[in-house]
Amino acid sequence: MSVLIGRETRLVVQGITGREGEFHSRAMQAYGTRIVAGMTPGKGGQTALDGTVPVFDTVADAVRETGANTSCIFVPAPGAPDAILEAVGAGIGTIFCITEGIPALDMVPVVEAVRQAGARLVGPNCPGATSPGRAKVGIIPDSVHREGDVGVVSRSGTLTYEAVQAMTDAGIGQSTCVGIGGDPIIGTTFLDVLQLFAADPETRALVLIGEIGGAAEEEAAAWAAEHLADIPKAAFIAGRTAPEGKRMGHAGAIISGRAGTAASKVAALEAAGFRVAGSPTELPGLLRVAGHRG
Amino acid sequence: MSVLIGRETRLVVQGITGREGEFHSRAMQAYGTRIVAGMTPGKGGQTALDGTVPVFDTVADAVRETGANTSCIFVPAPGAPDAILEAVGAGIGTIFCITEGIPALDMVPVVEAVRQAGARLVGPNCPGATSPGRAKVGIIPDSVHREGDVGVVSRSGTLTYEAVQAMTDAGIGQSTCVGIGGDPIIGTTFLDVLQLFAADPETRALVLIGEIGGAAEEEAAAWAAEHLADIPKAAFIAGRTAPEGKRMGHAGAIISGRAGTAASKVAALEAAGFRVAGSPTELPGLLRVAGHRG
Amino acid sequence: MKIQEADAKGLLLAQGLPVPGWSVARTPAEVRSAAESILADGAGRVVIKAQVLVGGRGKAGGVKLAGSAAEAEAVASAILGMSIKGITVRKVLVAAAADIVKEYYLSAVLDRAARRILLMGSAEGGVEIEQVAAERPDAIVTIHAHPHLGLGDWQARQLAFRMGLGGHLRAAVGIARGLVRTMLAYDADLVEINPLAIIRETSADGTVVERLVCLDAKVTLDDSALPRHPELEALRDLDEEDPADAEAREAGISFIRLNGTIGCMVNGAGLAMTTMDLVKRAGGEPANFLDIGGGAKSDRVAEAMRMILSDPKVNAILVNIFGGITRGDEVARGLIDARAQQLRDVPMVVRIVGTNATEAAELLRAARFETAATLDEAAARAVAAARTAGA
Amino acid sequence: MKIQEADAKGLLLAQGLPVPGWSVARTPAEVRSAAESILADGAGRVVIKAQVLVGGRGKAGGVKLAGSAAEAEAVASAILGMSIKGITVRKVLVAAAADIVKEYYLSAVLDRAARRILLMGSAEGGVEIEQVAAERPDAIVTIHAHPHLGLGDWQARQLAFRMGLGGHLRAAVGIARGLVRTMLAYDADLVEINPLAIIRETSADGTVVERLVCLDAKVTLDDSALPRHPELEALRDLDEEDPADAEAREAGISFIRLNGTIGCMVNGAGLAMTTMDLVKRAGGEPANFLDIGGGAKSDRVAEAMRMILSDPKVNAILVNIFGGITRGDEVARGLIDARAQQLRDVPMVVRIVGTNATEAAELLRAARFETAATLDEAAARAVAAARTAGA
Repeated sequence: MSVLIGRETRLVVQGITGREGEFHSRAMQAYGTRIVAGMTPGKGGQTALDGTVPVFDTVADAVRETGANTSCIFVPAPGAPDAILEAVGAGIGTIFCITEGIPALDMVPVVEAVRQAGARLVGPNCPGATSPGRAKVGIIPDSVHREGDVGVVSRSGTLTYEAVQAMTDAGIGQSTCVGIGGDPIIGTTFLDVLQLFAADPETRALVLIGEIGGAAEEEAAAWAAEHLADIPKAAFIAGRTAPEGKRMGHAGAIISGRAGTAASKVAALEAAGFRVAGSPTELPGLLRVAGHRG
Repeated sequence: MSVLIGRETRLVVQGITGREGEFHSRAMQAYGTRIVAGMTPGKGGQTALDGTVPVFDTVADAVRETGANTSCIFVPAPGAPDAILEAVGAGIGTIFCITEGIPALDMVPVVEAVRQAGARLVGPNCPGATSPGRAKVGIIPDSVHREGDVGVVSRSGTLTYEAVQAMTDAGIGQSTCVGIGGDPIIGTTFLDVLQLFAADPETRALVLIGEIGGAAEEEAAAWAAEHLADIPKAAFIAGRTAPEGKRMGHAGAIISGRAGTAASKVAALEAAGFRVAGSPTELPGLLRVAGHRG
Repeated sequence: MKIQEADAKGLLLAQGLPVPGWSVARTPAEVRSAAESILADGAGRVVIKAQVLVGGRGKAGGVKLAGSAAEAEAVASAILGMSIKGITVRKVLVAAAADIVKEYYLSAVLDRAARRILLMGSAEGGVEIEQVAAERPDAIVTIHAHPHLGLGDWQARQLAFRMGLGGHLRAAVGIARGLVRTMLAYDADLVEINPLAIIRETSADGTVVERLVCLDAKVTLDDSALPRHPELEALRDLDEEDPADAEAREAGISFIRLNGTIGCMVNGAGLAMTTMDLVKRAGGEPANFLDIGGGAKSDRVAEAMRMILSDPKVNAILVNIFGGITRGDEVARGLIDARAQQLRDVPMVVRIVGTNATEAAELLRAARFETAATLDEAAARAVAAARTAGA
Repeated sequence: MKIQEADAKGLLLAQGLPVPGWSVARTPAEVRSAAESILADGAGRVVIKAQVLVGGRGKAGGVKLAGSAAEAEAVASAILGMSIKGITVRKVLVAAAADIVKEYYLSAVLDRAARRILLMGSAEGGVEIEQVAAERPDAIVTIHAHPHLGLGDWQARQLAFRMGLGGHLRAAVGIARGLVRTMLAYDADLVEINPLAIIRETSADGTVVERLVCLDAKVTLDDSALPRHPELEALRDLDEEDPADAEAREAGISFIRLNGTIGCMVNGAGLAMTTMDLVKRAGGEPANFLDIGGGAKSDRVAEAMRMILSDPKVNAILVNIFGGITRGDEVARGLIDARAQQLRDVPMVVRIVGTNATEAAELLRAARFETAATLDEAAARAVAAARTAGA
């Protein structure tokens, strides 16, 4: 098994006819993901990916005609919140929003609407998720992965690839690797993903990759301390040497006051039983030390 | 027992220091309703009703200090939607809004917020409810009532008094009498109240008092046909002779197209086993014919 | 409150919707001059539409085309002054006749049952939507706006695609959202475009373009919200309003004149309708619906009595008051005052129960009013009185 | 994006909030003239406040009072040109010194954890709220606006009562709602009033009134939303911005200058911070944070290299690219172009993995770049190169 995505995933790609949407849809399809539909308003009736995928005007049409249950959104920022609400309205259960640059206040009503509908949104501004050997939704490069039983959750993009590559190089495979995105307002948190992994019988170890800023890592650690005591866990926190009060790239990485510092996160994770790495390359070794036999 | 209100009702009156609020609060208190708090912003710390009721600045304060579980709102129309949301936010479970003249579109987001919170709103523009011998919330004159086992639901004000008086005069008492209000957007419908009565073991007969316009009576009748077959039921519909296309007083009473005519309502109610009266004075006799032994 | 087509179009235009230009004229000469300028701008024909607040203008001959200014003047002469469902036409709308490619229907309405704003669209425009609804319900597309988030673009697109407006997607989305915006901006309970139309236009360089526009508009406003839109009060059509209606509104009274002989004065709309029903059941005909509202004082009662008596058909009066907020003695005092001032003596049956009924009974007895104990009895006696008076 | 106090006050004023008047001056002479007019209007003293985008102005001596125009000029001479946390003061705000009765704190902030707008208030204003939060958390009142309905009046009243502002209820409600309105209107992620103050004013007729006003204002804007607020771009303070920052922004690069010697070029913020961490761990000091963003082409890479080399402290460069959307060969080409044009020869260690890494490796080998396979190795060799160069 896996979390969020897997063999049962029937994907509709919103914005499939755009440049990014088409490029990554091809990659997802090549990986084995079942892309059952594309959606671009005004292109209903056409096909995408060399005739293999029907395109619909609305997500509702795509769901009715193809039974899509998961959506991946490549719609540009001004239209992305609406695209998420469309997926929710059409009954899609799991929505990945890859789009970056969505104003934070646009997301406030959207995540509430997602919550009320009982749907799940991953992102925005996230690389998506890959369940190696099963399915990939988003933009994480295939090559970094290996099938296995370690659940990985991260709010970074390329840092995730780095960490996962290190694991794969060391022979440690992943059950699912989830990039939750670094925006201020996101649909799925570290804690949410840990809870999903906790319920997944095929995930037998965990890696959390965090960054300075916010308190989401601390919140997840507190829950893990109580509920994930018996599972091998490792973590990495980026930004230990970042100077205070500077935004490092995306808005997620800002230190304000004492909360959200690398030290606070490392301490919380260690207290919860995570082995915290000094470099992503140390993660495989720490997992083994923690008892993982992948 | 009774529905919506009863001996367990702990009432906070929002707008208790206004002219109407104070007048009707006195009447409610005299009837035996437990008014535990009043609320008027800026008058926190004062008392109302001759020192018997503490006044708070916010409903949250009233709930915390007095355990209020029911609210009655006499706040003027411009502030009434906010007053309802305040009651919901403070955790009040049952809210009666007596205020009339609230623009209909103001109520659209409010009833949704009430629904989401799992609270119940009766009204706006309703006379409230009375459970004879137990409690009265709102403005229905005490004198029309008698304790008994007939549940009464109506969307009119004075017409309700007329009908209930006729029952009382004939020796037929009421378990609870609920005025749901005649506005376009209301919190509690005929159907909602029938469902409450259906679950109340002490309600053994039903009277529904409707009006032309809308389809709420028909909707309630359809449910009653399935779920309330075995209980004596009588009804009265006002506006049989009203000319088509004219608004009679409040917005509720307009006939548009075929749905919502008196004939359609009478037919639906008769099909559901209601005995439909030609005059309110016929209701007691019809209840007896229907098998009520009150 | 209903408003005229021209005013409805003004509201839509103010909210950014595409509404082709129009003008309003009150005389054939004004119509001629408006037509001249429209035809000079390149239009082939003009359309002249009666401005009345009742439906069925077209069938009644209130909408006509004209190919020249002279014809427009002649057509306007016929329409102005004509009667449509009892309303005299006092003004017309003049506009360029559109070259219609296809007609649609689109409206936003307050859906009481769902407690949301409902968008209703159909590819069968230009006809009565009630008829489409009855005959081919599948031809109507409905979408509810979210009660908190409003109408999403995605919903507007869905509506447009289902209506077959995919070729005018952007315009259709803009119009659908505009209808909801108009509802919210003015507290309308209905904003209806029928027809919404694709029209063909020739631009200055000779190219022909197709455009989605609002050709007709109907807006009704929520009376409860008028206090916060004082500017909309100016749209009330006093031409069409019974002067008694305006008086009643001023006094806080709901009043509708009907065709019978028995004047009714009641507190509460439901009870007022019931009173009418019982008058009819007793063999009489109500002359009016009249609700004096809650908590009426004696002066409002006297005003209501004046309104009832202003109808010469009235030959008996039934007063039915169930006191709650309203105090029976206040009503009795108002009746006594009114009788002291009234110009003609009409038999009156009064029934007052509820709050302060005892005091009222005493006042009425002292003033020698005819009273009744129950509503059924009151109705029967009022009908009998009307029969005697009418005989 | 941070904006100056004066600009923040302008936004609040535009949203209808009560902000006493002010002017901005860039020279002591301008301050003198502003002070003269303020004192002529009846103020007893003026306040002169350094306009810098860093906190702690007061402690640094950047906020002063003056009782006369001459004193104001003298004070301004001291403040203008002074350095506060490394920022040179180039302008000051001049306003009438308020007669403060009591100070409060009020802010609206985007609460990431709750995913809602958070209102935070305290009766302990004028001091740093972080300190109040740490020492007396009970002194802070918090209320979340509803994600769909916004901040209700009832919530604003609750906030006001809990802050002890019941005596200025209407004003406090207006200000609380105004903060949320300001956030939404400009896509701010923080709108902070500290102090919010009750001030005493003498009106023209000599009566003394108390009024709740915003005495200071801090607003930060969501960078992601700036594209839809082009008018706010004018509020960017170019005086305080490193010219390299503006260049970086134009090029789509995130760049922050630091104090070390090893220039870093990375794709992705998290990986960029990690690269800095590993440089430090290997004993070096990063000269900058630099994220070339996703899908960078060779020209952006060359631009990033110019920015790194514009820092004379840089004596080694570490390039770390994990290709995903970004293609390794594009980066390699950019590096080759940049080296062809660069003015000084700085040792460079390049690590490119992921998408098109093989092609990149070939290009780099052909151009005789020093490459590394892992990030740890790359960091170690960059630090070694810097040591050699610095020795």
